[in-house]
Amino acid sequence: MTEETIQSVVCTVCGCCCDHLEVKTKDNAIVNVKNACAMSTSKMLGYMNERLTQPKIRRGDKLSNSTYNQAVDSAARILAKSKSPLLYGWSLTSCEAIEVGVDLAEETGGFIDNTTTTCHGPTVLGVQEIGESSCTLGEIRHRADLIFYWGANPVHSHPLHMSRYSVLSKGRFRKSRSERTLIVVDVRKTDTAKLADVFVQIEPNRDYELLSAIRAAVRGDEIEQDEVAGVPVERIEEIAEKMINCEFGALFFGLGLTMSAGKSVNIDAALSLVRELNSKTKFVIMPMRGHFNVNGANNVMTWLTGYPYAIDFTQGYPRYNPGETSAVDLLAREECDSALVVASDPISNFPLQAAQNLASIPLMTIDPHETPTTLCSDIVFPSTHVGIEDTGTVYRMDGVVLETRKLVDPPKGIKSDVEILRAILKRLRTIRRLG
Amino acid sequence: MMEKELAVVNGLVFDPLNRIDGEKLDIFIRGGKIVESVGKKARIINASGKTVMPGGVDIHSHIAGSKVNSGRLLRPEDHRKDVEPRTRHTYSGVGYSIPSTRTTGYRYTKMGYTTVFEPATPPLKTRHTHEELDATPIIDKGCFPLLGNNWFIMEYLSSGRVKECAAYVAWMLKATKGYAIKIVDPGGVELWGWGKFLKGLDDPIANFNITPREIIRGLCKVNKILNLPHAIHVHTNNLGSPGNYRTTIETMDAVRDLADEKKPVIHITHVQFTGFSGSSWLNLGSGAPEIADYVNKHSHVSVDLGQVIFGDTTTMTADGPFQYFLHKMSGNKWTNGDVEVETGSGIVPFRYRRSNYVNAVQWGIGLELALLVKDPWRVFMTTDHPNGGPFTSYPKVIAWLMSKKAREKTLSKINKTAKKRLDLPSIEREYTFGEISTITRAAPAESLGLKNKGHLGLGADADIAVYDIDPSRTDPEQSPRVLRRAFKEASYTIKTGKVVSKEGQIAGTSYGETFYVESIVSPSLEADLLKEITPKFKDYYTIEMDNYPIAESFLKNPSRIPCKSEV
Amino acid sequence: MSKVILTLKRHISAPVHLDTLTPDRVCGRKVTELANEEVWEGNRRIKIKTLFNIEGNIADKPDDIALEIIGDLSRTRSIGYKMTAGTLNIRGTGGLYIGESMSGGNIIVEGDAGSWLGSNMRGGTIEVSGKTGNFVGAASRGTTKGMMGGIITLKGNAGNEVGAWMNSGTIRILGNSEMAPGIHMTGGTIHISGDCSGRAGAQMKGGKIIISGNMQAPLPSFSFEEIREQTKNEKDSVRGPFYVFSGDNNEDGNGKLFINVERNSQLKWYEKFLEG
Amino acid sequence: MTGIQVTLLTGRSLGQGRAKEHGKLSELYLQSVACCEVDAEDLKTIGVTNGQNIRITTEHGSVVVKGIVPTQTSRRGIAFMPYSLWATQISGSDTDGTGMPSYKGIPSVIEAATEEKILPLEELVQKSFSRKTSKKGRK
Repeated sequence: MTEETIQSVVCTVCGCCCDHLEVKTKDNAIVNVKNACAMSTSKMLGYMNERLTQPKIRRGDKLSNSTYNQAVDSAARILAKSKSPLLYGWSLTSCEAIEVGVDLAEETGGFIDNTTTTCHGPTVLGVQEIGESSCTLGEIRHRADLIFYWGANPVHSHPLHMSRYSVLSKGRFRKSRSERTLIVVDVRKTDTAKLADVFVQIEPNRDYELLSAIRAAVRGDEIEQDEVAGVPVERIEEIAEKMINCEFGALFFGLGLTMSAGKSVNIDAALSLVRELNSKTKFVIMPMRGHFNVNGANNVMTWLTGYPYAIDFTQGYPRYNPGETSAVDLLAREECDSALVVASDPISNFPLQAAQNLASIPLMTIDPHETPTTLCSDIVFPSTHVGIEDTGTVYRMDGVVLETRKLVDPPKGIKSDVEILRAILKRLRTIRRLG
Repeated sequence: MMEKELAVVNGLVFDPLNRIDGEKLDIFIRGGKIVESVGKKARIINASGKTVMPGGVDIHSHIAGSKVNSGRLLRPEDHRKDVEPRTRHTYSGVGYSIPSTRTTGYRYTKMGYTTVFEPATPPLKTRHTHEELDATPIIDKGCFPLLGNNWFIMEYLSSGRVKECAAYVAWMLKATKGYAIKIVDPGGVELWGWGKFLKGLDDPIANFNITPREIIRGLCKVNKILNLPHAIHVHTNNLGSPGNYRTTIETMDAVRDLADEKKPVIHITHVQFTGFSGSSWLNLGSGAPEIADYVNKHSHVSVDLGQVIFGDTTTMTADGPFQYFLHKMSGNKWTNGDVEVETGSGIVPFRYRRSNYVNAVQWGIGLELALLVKDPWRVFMTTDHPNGGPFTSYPKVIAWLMSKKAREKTLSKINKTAKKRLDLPSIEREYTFGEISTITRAAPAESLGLKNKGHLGLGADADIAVYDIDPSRTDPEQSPRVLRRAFKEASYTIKTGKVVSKEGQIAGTSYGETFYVESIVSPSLEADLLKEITPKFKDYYTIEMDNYPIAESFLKNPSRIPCKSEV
Repeated sequence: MSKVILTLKRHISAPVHLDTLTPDRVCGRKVTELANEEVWEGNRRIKIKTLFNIEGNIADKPDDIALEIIGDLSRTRSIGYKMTAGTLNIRGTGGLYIGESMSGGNIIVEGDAGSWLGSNMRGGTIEVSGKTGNFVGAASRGTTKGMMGGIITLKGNAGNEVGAWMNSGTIRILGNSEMAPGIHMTGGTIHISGDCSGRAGAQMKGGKIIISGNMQAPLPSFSFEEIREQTKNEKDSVRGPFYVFSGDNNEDGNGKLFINVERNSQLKWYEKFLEG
Repeated sequence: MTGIQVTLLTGRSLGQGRAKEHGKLSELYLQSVACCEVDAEDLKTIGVTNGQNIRITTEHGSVVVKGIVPTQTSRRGIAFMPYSLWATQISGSDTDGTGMPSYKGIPSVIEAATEEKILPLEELVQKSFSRKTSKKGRK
């Protein structure tokens, strides 16, 4: 009977990548977690639920048990045959795995996309037009006296974000909550909004209008309309005043902005507003990245290909144009003839039509758990949990890099994403060599 | 698989560190090192009629890390115009001014460069820098942690605790696997954290009761205490503002009394950007003569150029305030990335135009510096890639330095007023092959304290470039085009004894070493340090102290360079 | 005048890049040469003849060539890429990037067309009879110059961000437009005969957008100037009357936004600014 | 009983975040995500009480989930569903050329479905992806 308490454990749930967890293990199982949020605790204590225990290959209508070698071989053969394969997922695994994934995409001559495509893809598109005034979370903790959450609900999506990094944190120049102002913009009075000093309830899909109105007010231009997006102009001018007069402002935004009508156009407006504010004071902006390593996926893909997601290797070099080369569009246009999904559940997350097309082509999935996507797959590889059963590098939402810890051994015989991907790549190269 | 033995024969060798200046010599290689002789079975590379130099050493090139990658993300348009399809031996990638990591390694290799240093890594994000360096093939590399705006350091120095500061810096270098002390706009980036701008060397830094001058002097002392192989590597205050050549000279002079006989104690980087005279953009002029004069009179200083190349590029520095200023001036898109407790960064795409007065003057300043500084051992060729232009333009710079004719050709095309105001047209000097070998290899290697790099003496690393140009037959003055072609693509690039590229064909994807220094301080001092910083660390950073240091095992091919500190 | 007809003979299941199919690139070649030319289908190189039946003959001068491509081409890319002369007729459903970076000649799409039609266009004309996707006449990702010349006429509806970063030239939409036509535009003219879902001229610095149909409201960063009876789209005049706005003030823009008076009674209140 | 028009938002909820880590085949997950938050007044209008089933229909599809009164105050005409397989049954694949589907602000109709049952995950997968069982052009 062996007990161990491990300090400074990096959480692998959301983009906060909290690294102050304390985990107690006993006989190679996690028995207790301290300092973690509800989501994190649920993962740390529930990571063994619904585990895939063996590779599976579809025979007829059923997935039947197989071996890694057989599954690797079949997967490599499918990829070798494919004219236009899609490699998708990547935000819930390590940078080491993502690097192999990019090489696999290049070797297959396929498309590789990560979950950015359905979370902060529009943010990337906005940044590529405007740029981004940003910083690490510590800067905000130490300096920010004005904090926005726009279309974001951290109380539910990033439970420790406020206490570790923003309005409820203790910084060098901001000691307490009373030294900060919190403004929340949302269509609903969320649990985050309930904590706000100012809550701005906005009509759905009208974020762009409100953002450009605030920018106009910041510039001191007259707004002819009496209200914008359901917000009276006087109110808008008050907000603008607060922004101009703060010492250090920070605007966090979530999918409320990237998913609403306009998408990248909304981000364009938010980035432009914050850029404008820097001629009057210090202001930064940051997307609330969802998965613990979606930012890592963007970074690895960018240093290897120049582009953060939606990369097209079909012609032997990286091409990029979300809307053309992004997963949902490719599937909606029925342009792919096989797919490898790594650490993601697109069957659940993609809109019905795209998901149905995904289910209709040869589908291979690498995941620790049973998911709707594994249920629809032709080949299923069980894998280990990064940050629990395996180490691996991850990027926090602000680009701070952390090396996760191995806390327990994986279930017997279960391989890591890196091992599985390397095996497929190796097998594919052999098949190619033999022609 | 390293080739056992290799002989590069009949080449005209330029190995300045060993006082070899164009003699016909054979070079023998075994086990990746230069040796006395090799056996009969050795592979022979016939270099007759060709120029042989040590592998190129780039002391300052932004090739890896969070800032570089943000630049890549910012500029799909930059990649689109310059793609590298995959080949049987190489991975695909993209250029142009911010190439993907593999393309970076391949392109340096093709040019005959084998060692490159990333000069600005935010310590907190250096894990990222190492991930990219590890994804950059063939070349050896290292990185300089940014320490000029670090809270701990400013606090130690403002209370005069230089010894403790040295212990902290030693810990930092070990924790980040860094190579040298980098200082960018000392104090100015901390002020930028509040959106404020710093002017002079003696302006107090709000909340820290210290001045830029004190930071520079303090870290210069620390550098000597720790016996680090390279000098403090300084990007001065006021970069990019008219009249800043004075700041540059003041900065060099601020550590004059700390000079030591052996080697320079301060390196001023991309000095072109801090070599502006005049009081406004309208009367901007070249401060190169004044700076060169100071450098010629003072042996405690070295500089690198940061030469401007006309065309489109991506500017990126840790100098947040300067980048914001450049965004306002150009109207181009702008990315800013401040880093808690330590530093910042900014990125702005920029096009240098011949017809633009300011850009033309900048182009002149770089070349004037190179030509007016007499001692080639203290001036190194860089474009501050990608800030002045992409590193792939080095052949152009070489041609300008070696051929007055090449300079005149460009001068005839630049802004007329700029041409009138520059001394460049009247400068006769032309670099020799030996001097080029010095400023691109021998001198930077020596400045970095890399004993086995930058020369071809016995025991040196067998990093060699063979260029298809015959100094005995070509007059550089008359044939700039020949120079550009020769230095663009080495006939052979040899890395640790292995032919890694031949006439632009990359042999395969191998990975070089990453150098980092470890200066060992007394155990008791280190213990006291940890006792002191551990609680502070929790207050300052948003990550746990345990998660901060980078283990040697995190690096692909780490190469530790130990040095003995005096404390 | 020579006519070459390519008829799609099989289903396309992966992206096919047809950027070589322009009069200037095929001119002076034999049909058999064209048939054996290779293009990308997904990650494979395939001969054009495996996709199309090709008939007709090819003239020597691009101007004399009329290329006709028939079939469901919705999975193709870049038909008419960098075209400089001649005519190109697409019958069926066009794909993405039709006429990207073209500088001359005429493209006619008899059917629907995909996104990025005429992106980075420099000259020539494009006409689409059906509906068109997003980013008509737009700029490539990251660049700040979209359409810089030529005329695009869309007889059906268009998607989002028509004329994004447009710098000059003319876009006519006889149907309706989705959100943000003329976003970031710096010059040129966009005329929407039908309705616009909103955000016309978002962050525009210059140029002109005419909406003859309905648009709920201009962006708050636009200011009302006057009512005008009519305006011009290039040479031909467009009947109003119009509410005339200028903006986008957020970009110190002096673009002009014309919104039809009759079709937009909800904007009547702006007329109060006219008094005095 | 006829339905009413609402604007549908989908998004993260703590329950969903916790349950997805717990296991997507679990009862807890079904309970946490196969639901839709609708303003109390709106629920009343369609004749449903808190906790009864409702049917949500958009141009992209239709699904039955539990109708509940939000803990996070809502307002009339706005409905909220946690991200999940049930929510994606009614979201569209058009990305407006951005790669991002429209998961928020979807015009929908909600109506009472008190007699209909909520399909558990595996049945829903069967229903929507049954083509799987006969992947044409393979094997």
